[in-house]
Amino acid sequence: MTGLTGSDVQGHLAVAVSPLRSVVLISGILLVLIALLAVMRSRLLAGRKVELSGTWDCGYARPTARMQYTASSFAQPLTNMFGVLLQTHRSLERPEGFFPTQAGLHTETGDIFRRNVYRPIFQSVERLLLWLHWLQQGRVQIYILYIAVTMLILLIWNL
Amino acid sequence: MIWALISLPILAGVVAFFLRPAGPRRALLLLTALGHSGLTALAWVRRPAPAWEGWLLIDPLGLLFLSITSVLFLVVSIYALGYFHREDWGRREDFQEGFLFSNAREPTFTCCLLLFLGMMTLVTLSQHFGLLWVAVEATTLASAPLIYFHRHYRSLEATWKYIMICSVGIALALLGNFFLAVASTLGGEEHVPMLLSSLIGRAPSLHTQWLKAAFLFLLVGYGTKMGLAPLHTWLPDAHSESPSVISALLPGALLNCAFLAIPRVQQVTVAAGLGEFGRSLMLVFGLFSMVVAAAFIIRQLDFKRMLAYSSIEHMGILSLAVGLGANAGYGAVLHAVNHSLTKGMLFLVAGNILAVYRSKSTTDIRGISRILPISGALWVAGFFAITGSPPFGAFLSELVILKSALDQGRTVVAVIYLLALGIIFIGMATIMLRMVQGDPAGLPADHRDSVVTEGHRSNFSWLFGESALAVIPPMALGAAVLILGLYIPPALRQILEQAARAFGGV
Amino acid sequence: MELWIDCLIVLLILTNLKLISSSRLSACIRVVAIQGVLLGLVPLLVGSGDLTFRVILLSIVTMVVKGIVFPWLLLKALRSANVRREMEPFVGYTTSLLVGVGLLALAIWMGRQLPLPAPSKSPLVVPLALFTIMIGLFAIVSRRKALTQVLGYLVMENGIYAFGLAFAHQEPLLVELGTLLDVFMAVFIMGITIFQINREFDHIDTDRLSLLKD
Amino acid sequence: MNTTSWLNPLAALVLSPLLPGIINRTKAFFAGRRGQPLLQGYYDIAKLLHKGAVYSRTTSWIFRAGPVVGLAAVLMALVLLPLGGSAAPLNFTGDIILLAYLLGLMRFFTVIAALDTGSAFEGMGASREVQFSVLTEPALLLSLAAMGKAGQIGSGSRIEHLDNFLSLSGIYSNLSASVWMRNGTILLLVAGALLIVLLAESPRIPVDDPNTHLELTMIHEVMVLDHGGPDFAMILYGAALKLWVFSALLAGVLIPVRSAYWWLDAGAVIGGIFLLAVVIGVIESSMARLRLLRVPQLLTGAGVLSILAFALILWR
Repeated sequence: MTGLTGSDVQGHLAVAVSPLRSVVLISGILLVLIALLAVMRSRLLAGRKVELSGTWDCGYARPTARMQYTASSFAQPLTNMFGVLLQTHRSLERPEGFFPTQAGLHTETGDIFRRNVYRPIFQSVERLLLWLHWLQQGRVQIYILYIAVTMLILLIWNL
Repeated sequence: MIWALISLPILAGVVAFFLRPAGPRRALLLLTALGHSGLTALAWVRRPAPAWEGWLLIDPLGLLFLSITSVLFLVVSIYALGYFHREDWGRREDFQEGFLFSNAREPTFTCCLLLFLGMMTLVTLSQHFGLLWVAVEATTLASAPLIYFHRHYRSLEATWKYIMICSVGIALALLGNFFLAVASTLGGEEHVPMLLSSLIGRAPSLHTQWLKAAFLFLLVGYGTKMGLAPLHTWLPDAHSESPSVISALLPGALLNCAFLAIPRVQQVTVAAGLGEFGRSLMLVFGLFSMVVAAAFIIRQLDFKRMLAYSSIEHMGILSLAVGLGANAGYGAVLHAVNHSLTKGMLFLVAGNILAVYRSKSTTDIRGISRILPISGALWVAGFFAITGSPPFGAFLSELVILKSALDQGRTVVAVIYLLALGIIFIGMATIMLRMVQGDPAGLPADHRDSVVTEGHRSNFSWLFGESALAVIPPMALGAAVLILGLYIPPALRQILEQAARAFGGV
Repeated sequence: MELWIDCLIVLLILTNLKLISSSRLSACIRVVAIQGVLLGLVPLLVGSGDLTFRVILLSIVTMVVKGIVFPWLLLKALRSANVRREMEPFVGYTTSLLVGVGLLALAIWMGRQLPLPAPSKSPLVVPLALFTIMIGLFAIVSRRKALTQVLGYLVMENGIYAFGLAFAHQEPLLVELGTLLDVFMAVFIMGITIFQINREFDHIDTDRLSLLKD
Repeated sequence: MNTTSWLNPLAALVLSPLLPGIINRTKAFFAGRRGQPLLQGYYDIAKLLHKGAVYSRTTSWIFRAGPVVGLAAVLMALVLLPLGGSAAPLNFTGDIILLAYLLGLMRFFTVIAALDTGSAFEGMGASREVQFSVLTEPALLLSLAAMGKAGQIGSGSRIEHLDNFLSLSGIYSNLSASVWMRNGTILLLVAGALLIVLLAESPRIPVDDPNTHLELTMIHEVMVLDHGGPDFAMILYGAALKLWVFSALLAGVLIPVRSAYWWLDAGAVIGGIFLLAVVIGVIESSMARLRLLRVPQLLTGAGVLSILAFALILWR
């Protein structure tokens, strides 16, 4: 289908495949190594005392799940490094009064390509294509007019 | 052997009309379908001799389209058994507006179905342009009552439009035939029979001006029947209003038969040295059809109409491939096979969905994978097949067409081709994938429990809550398309190459 | 001989113009019947080949089918639909007459573009055929009633048939009859559909048949 | 794959825990203390291997897999590492990228192990680690590429089939005194970038203080906070190996000894590595940590150095 002869296809393939062969070999060894280390680890721990206790919380009295790092907090250093690009939307609810009851911060970083590139393109294409819908208005006469008009155009253009 | 191929369905049709009891009539339908496929298989093994002094001959192109039609008809007739059983014949309540209507009587339906098969066989076999015209017009007339199966005003309107537009279109094709006759008499002295072989033989001496006019009229005539862009207007209505049994058959068999006539004319024009003239026209029609199809698939509210527009798109791809010539011919023929099988499967699955959800609106149908697990899976597989995604056959044929477009340096054509395919992929993805996922909304309350808890159990074995007869036929078609994507058997490849050579394809 | 041919062609042109200018449906059907009969004469007078048995049989069959069978069928459909006249069509009768003349001019111009087929006896046959086709198409496009559309289709078919009979004289008989049979079937099914439309909608205005759209 | 090429990994396996010892010893010398014994690294690892382990209730198998996969990845990175002129046991076109990805794999598993514990400290350490690695990785790859290009333009390679510059062994085998003569400036830029990457990756003073006790200020230490026993031993050994890998990369550039005897070249580079450990000790005792906001600027500086080197070598 590609029209290349068998031999030079083989040639091109060889160039691409040889590094891959080594990568496969190395990942094979890697997996074997991981298995070995895991076996060693489990044999080491077999005889010993293995306990379960709370995560190290530096003595904080009541750690809750909400203190955990979420996805946005995990990426926060990077998102504010590229803050200019990403236009993170922040909504801050300052605590008011002396005994504030309610405060909140909500940040939302939208997908810049989807917002600025794809959505406009798709919407404009869609508007253009929806405009074409008048072609199918439902009346038989119009449809047969289409046939007559195409016939006329073709004849005039070609005769 | 050829006479048997044609007369079997017609005789069966006449008999079916007078056969009152349902059981034997359905058996007759199935037997005829099996007989027809058997004969076609026989034709593959040993090409039968031409009959009626060369008027009826199985050439590679004809054999290919004949086998597609007969395979599709066999699968559809098996599906029809389950469909007839499910379709209670008395007063039926329409699901969109809730008014009462009755179905056409089954004998007429089966008779027309069999006549339809007979006429389509005649189209694929005829070498004489006049006979070809008569056969194509006969398929229109045979299929008109089939569309008017559910006797209510929407299908009536679809039938009226179908008859009017197709008859007007095909009348132009008749004029094209007469122009061809004049072109042959003007050129030479003695009488030239309107046979394909003799016309090709005398092609150089045909009168170019009349031949061009003839090609135009034939292209518009058969283009209307094939659903090319400005002439496609009847297709969405006919496909969405006809019963799923017929709407599975229409694109796979009928559009292909109409498409079959164009390479025949193309053979004559290429032989007469007007190849380029014909090709550029086909190219323009092909691209315009794809763009129009893309326009109507976006935001489509009725999934059967969406499938109809996708048929227009694929017919556009076929005519684009014929327009490109060279090895795109091979892509065109392969694509015709892939498209018919995939579209047949999709419409059958659409029938299953329609029967359960009783609604055609794409917006409020949800959760098919939960209610109809197998149909849901087939629906997604069909989506990937019809949009030409890799494992399925359509990808291969569309790739060959794209490659030949780029080889010929027609980058603009290739760009429009890819844009249309991309837009249609996105359009269909948003519709079809959303229908499959989510929790089953849009299911009429009374119907929900009956399906989920197998309320009405039919005597056919149930596969995960879906009748086997409703699921195995589309599954078979889907498997065929998948196999075509991975491996093309040598016999089929040989026939494809010979058929591609028919219209200038290398 | 020339006189007869020219007057036949002129008569045909007149029937076409009469069709697009008359509003009563029964009158239109009769006009189409006359045109069918005249069409039967075309192969005898204008036909290029000699008067073989084939030509005579063909003209008789045409006259019978187009002159008698079709009008009978359409009148039956008309009576069942009890529609008297074409209400307000899209294109008024006077303007459609002007459009008719325009189409005639266009037909003649196109007729002259195409070189004259050798055996034809009079140069006006090709323009006549094209004109009738255009009138047929115009009738379909510009009228509301389903019945008029069927008449338009019939007139268009007559135009193509006229062209066929005049020039393609070697066309095997079977194909001619096949074509005639097809047209008959087409009109027959259209008649049934009109009957259904009338029963379903109790009007036969096709422009109100426009629910299926995108 | 001659026998000499297996020497490098072996030397690394044996000598790498010595490096932290040397660094601590130099810091102690500057602080006027006697400091820990040189072999403290070995003792720690041995002690930890014999201890039990305590796991947090919130952790899953990922927490236990973290150290194992990390150590395996670094061991594999060693196999790709050339020492002196001789080629690495396994070398092929494009093994720079594999080296970067193996180190990335180690970092990834350490990070997800840290996140698995669910504590705020470990999350903070993980996110900082990832932020800094985003800046150091391009610097590492670009400097290796620039070095390769610099070596390639010079003399033909001593090991024939490694002429291309996409293989680590190819790069280092091309380096020689004559290459320094011609492209000295570029190699200096590369060395500077590699030094900063070294200090960032095996967390040393300007970027992260290894023996601080304030969880909020740690980066690398806090990620391994919850590990104990054999897991912690693997982490320590992995960190030492990683320090060896980066110092071998840097020493290989700085000491292009290409004498006739292979053992002389290898010995020179190993000596260079130890010398480098001393230099790190000196840096640690003479500088304080950078403010956390200044660290990205330092790392971008390393990036700029490597881009400059790459640009110079391309447009010569």
